[in-house]
Amino acid sequence: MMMTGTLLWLLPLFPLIAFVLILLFTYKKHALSHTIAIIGAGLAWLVSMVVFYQAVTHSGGPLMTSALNWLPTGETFLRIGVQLDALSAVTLFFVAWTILMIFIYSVGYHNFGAKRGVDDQPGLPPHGALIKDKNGHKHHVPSVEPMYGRFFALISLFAAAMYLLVVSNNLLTLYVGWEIMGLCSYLLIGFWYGKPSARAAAVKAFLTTRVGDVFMLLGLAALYTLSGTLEYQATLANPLMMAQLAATTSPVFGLSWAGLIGLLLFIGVVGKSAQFPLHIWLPDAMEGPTPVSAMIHAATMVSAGVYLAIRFFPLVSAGWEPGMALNPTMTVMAAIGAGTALFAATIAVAQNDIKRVLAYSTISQLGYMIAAIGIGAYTAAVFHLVTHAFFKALLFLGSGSVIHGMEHGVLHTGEHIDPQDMWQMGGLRRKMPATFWTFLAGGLALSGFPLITAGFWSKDEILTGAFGGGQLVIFGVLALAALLTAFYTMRQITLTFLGQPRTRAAEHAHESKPVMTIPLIILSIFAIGAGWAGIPEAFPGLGGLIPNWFGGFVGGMVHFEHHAETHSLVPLLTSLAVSLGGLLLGWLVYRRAGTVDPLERALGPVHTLLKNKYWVDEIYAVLFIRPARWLADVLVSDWIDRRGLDGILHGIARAGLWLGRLVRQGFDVPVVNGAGDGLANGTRSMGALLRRIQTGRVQDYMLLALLLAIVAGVLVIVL
Amino acid sequence: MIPMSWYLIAAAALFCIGLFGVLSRRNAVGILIGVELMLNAVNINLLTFWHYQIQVNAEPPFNALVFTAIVFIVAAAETAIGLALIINAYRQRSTIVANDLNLLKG
Amino acid sequence: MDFLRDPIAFFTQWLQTTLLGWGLAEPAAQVVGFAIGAFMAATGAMLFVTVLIWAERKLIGRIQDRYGPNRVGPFGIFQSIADLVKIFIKEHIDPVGMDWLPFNLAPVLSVAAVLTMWVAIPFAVTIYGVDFNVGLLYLVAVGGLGELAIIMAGWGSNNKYALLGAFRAVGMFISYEVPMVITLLIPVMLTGSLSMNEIVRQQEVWYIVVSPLAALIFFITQVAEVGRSPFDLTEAESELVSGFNVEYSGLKFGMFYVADFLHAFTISLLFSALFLGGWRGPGAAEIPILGFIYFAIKSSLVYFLVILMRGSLPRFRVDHMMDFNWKLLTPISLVLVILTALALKLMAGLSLWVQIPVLLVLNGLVFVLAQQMITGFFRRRRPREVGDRSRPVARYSPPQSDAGSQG
Amino acid sequence: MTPMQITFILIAALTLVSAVMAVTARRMMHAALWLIATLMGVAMIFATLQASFFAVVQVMVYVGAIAILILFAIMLTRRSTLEADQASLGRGWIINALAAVGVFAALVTAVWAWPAADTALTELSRDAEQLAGLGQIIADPNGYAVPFEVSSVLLVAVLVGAIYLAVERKPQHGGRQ
Repeated sequence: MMMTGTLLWLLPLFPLIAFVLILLFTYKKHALSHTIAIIGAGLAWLVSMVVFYQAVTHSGGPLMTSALNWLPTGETFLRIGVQLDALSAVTLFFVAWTILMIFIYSVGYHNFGAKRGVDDQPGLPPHGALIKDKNGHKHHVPSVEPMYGRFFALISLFAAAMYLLVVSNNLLTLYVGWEIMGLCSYLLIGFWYGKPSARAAAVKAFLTTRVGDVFMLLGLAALYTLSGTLEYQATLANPLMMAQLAATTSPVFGLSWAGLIGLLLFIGVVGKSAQFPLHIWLPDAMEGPTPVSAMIHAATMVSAGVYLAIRFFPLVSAGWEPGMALNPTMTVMAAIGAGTALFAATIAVAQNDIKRVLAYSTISQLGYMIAAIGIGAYTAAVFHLVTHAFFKALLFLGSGSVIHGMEHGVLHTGEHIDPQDMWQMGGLRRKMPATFWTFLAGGLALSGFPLITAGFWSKDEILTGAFGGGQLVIFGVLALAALLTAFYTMRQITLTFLGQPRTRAAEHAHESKPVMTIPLIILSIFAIGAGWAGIPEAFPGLGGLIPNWFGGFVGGMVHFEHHAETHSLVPLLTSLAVSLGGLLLGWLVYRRAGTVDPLERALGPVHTLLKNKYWVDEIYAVLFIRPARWLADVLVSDWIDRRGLDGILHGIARAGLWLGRLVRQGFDVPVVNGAGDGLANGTRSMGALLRRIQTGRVQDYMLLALLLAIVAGVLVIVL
Repeated sequence: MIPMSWYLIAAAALFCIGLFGVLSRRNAVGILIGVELMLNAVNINLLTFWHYQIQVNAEPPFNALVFTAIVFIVAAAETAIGLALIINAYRQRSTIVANDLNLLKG
Repeated sequence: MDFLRDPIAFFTQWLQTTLLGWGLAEPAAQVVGFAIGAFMAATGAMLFVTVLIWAERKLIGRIQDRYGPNRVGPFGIFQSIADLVKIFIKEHIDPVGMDWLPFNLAPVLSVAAVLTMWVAIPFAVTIYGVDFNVGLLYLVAVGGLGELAIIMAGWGSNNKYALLGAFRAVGMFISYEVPMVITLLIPVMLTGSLSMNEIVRQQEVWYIVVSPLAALIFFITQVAEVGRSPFDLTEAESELVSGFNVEYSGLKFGMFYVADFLHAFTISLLFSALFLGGWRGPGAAEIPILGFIYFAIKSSLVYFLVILMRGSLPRFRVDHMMDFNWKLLTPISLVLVILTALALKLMAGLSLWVQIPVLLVLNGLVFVLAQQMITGFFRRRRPREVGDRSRPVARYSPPQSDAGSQG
Repeated sequence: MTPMQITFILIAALTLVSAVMAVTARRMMHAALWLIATLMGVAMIFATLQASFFAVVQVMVYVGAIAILILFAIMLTRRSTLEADQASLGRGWIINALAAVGVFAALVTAVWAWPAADTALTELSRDAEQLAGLGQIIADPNGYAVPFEVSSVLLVAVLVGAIYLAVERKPQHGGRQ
């Protein structure tokens, strides 16, 4: 266990060292940069696996925790530390795998080894380079990313922050990792800072998550004030403390302190995991390179939000038992989660950009997890977090591979089309078989294809939890969202891979290099297989064939076992119906789609609404941004400042001028000047007096100091 | 055997001699020498109390030893910087008489 | 029998009983015993120097294809005695403007600094002055007093060459103390004690085998501490006449001379105690006199090496000497200490036969790396120093413009 | 008067007399040599306190390094020291002496006022110094690791600073020597 402690401490250090090394020394050397980054990620992966193995072989309770005093705060210390328990072990497992895969994939995605394009500039996506093959033909081919080393440095920092967040044993270090991730997301979304849209997206992501973070900090402060510590063991995993917090009432809305703190932390989660009011940054975050999207959506950032939500589950559920009515905070979480799940799924149906669809699907799936936490289905939420991370990373990397292939085609043919638009693709399954099959695996997992995919098991568990807990509204909303999920996933697969190529670029796309496809294959194995670790015992037919290891492992984290005794057939049938139905529907609708979306005619104005994402951005612009601008520009600057204040000031100034002249003649010159001069002269003579002790001699100063010390000493003794 | 007060008084005397040197020496190096004497007096006190503590508590107090070590470190640092300053001042002004180095005179 | 096995202990025992028999209190008897012991050791050491001087002159003579001293006595063995007599009867000259106190204190201090080092050296299992628990630190501290003597001599002589020699000497000694103390940490780490007796007692395997690189660095720094060739630039005749002792004559000069030779032998003692197992050898633990003999043989071999170096190596240039220390020895010794500490910590529970090869490999690795680096370093630097035909004077001038050396 | 007490008085007398000489000696060189004598005396006082480690370190650091540095500085600035030799003490030295004596009187009163000051210091066991314990507590995060690291940083800063200050700069173009 000593060994584990050391390993845990070291875990975030490997990528961090890689970051420092690349940033300071090797950023100009491509091969060296990515080697260092991958070695860092690989060591972290190795350590994670060792730690995971140890966690699996020892069950029950926090397996390992070690802490150090960090900052003195008056009487006590803020402590930093590491902890290993079932939740962090499971999180480490998928984080390590996805991060390592993304790192390896990035090498191919950024065209390592390709020629540098003539027009390429740092801060813009590479435009492609012209090469001559051996026959003398000139070809446009993808060129290497100009800021190759920088990219690896930044994602290494990103990974380090995530590891830090996962291994920490208290909310403070978690918050540190959280904020470093915020910074990294800003830097990476704005990686191509030459594009105005990327800049805007970076700022948007940073500011939106900041809104959540402020509330989260308030929650941390409240928790620290009440409990005097932020360590999990002393607060979240301490039933006494939780009961106490749940029993006392806070001054806000009549919530208990536990509920209030939970709510504040939850707002942080809403920002980080892109839930409904603050979800707007996530789709725009697609401006970054695709591995970054995968990183944000699967491995790190949004997972961190859900991870935190799962962490503080004991806080929101304090005093709650399965079967009881939800308390206010849980209600809010469930409502926002389920609402977001449906809301984002509907938007995803009408998007054309391959990555944007996935972005909305991420929001939707995160909504699932939040809803699961809200209704108390703790294990199901963790399970879905893990499976989702795998198949979402897979889908993003797959879409990156598709885009990469399309870019190749675009460069080859010279067409001016958007390589991310699904309506420009089609028939890619023949051109890119490996990408197709892995993408299919990920897509089926996302839509919850029964029995063989991981997504089915985790989603089914959430639905079972909702149904079993009696939350029928939530259950209905989630089921509808699942139907839409299957529908848009099939739409995406059909448009992209099936049918005939719609453009010449799609005809000339070709498969990515093995360095990109091998991570896809590895991830697809997890996308299929990760679900088998958590098949519920009560599942008809299959239950019990494979022991429900996951439920037992993670379920031990909470004070109650959330397991339905009997597996009702209703959620199972619903889940089968929505997933298969959605898939079938998607295939039927888009099977013969030309270049116009059939839904556009069928749904009419609703489609426009969805396509424009319910105009949330625009609403925000009207509600917050314009008023703020108006407030600043018109009200404060123009009216209040310029007209109001300036007018008053000018009036006062004129009056003052007149008065001033009067005063000057009658009062100022004779009286004030006299006094001022007197003061100045007094100061000067005083200074001349004091100047004597300012001799510039070291020893005189020392004598003075000694005298003062003696005087002080005498005073202390006498008083 | 030896009363603790002897040590304390010897240290006090050494301290005051150092103090006198610091205050009266014209030569900057002389001032440094005075400072060294004062630091040594402090060390004598620290180690005397260390001995006393062991005798009274029978448990070794490491504070005194650590403090003594830090005084050593500070003394070394102070001498190195002080002498470097003096040599620099000597280069600039060809004197190390403390009273002549009075650019800060008001 | 006892006398033959352990004459010193036997003598001490006898002295104590005799003194106690005369009615002395026990502490007083101890003090008298220590005084007599110290006196005997000092006298013995001083007389031993005459032999050392003869041996060294003879050997250097052979190296330089001469006979060496061969007039007084068989093989010239009494030459040193004759020199001694000559030095005793020579006039003491007080240079003009000298500083009386430092000038006269310096020779005494220089001999005393060396002799006090003998207190902490274990000559055999029972033959040692005092068993300090911080013996090694004591040796370093007392060894540092010699520098003081040199400064005092250089200052007190009121002579430009003497002062320059003193500057050089002290600069060199202080610099070389740094890698010396660092490498001393290696035996300390291997033993876990600062006591010289403990270090010798625990040397199951000679530390030169465990850490040859540390032994090499320690040897070099020790030679520098003595100021012997190739580090004899404190008394470079062509530049500084004779260095710090140029104004001394008669017995005062003789004391510097004695201190020099005695110090050279003392470092041999130190080296063999720290790295060659001291008095250890078959049967030495039971029969102390045997240990004493082993120790003498080992030390003499080391001393022989020192003489060989003196006879064969040319003198360093001042800047080279400093570069060699600060850019080579200090970094290597630091790296070596850190690596050794790490290795020892990681192999804490393992047997000796695992530890030693690993440490050996570590030493070799550091040595090879250092060698690679230094060859690269000098290959790059050399062209700067050598002038061509049109510009015969080297462009590079050492920063010590006062010393004005041209190698 | 036990022999130990006599020894202590001798050592203290040596220390204090050399200290007085060190602050009053006319020639700086002699002052530095007296300083060395004082430092040796302090080392002996440490030894009587059975702090043998610090006694040896005192000799090594103070005599071996600090005093030699001071000697060096005196030799390097010898022209000025010769001038300064004319009057070793400043004008107001009598006042300073009175101040020092006043402080001494205050300290002695304070010592006498403390009853525990009369405790006789007895001989400790041989392993009372516990160097290993000192080494461990210095490197212990719950002990003094931070002060220790801070002082090592201080030493590095001093190293750099001293070199920067003392290094002889090449004359700038147009500047005076």
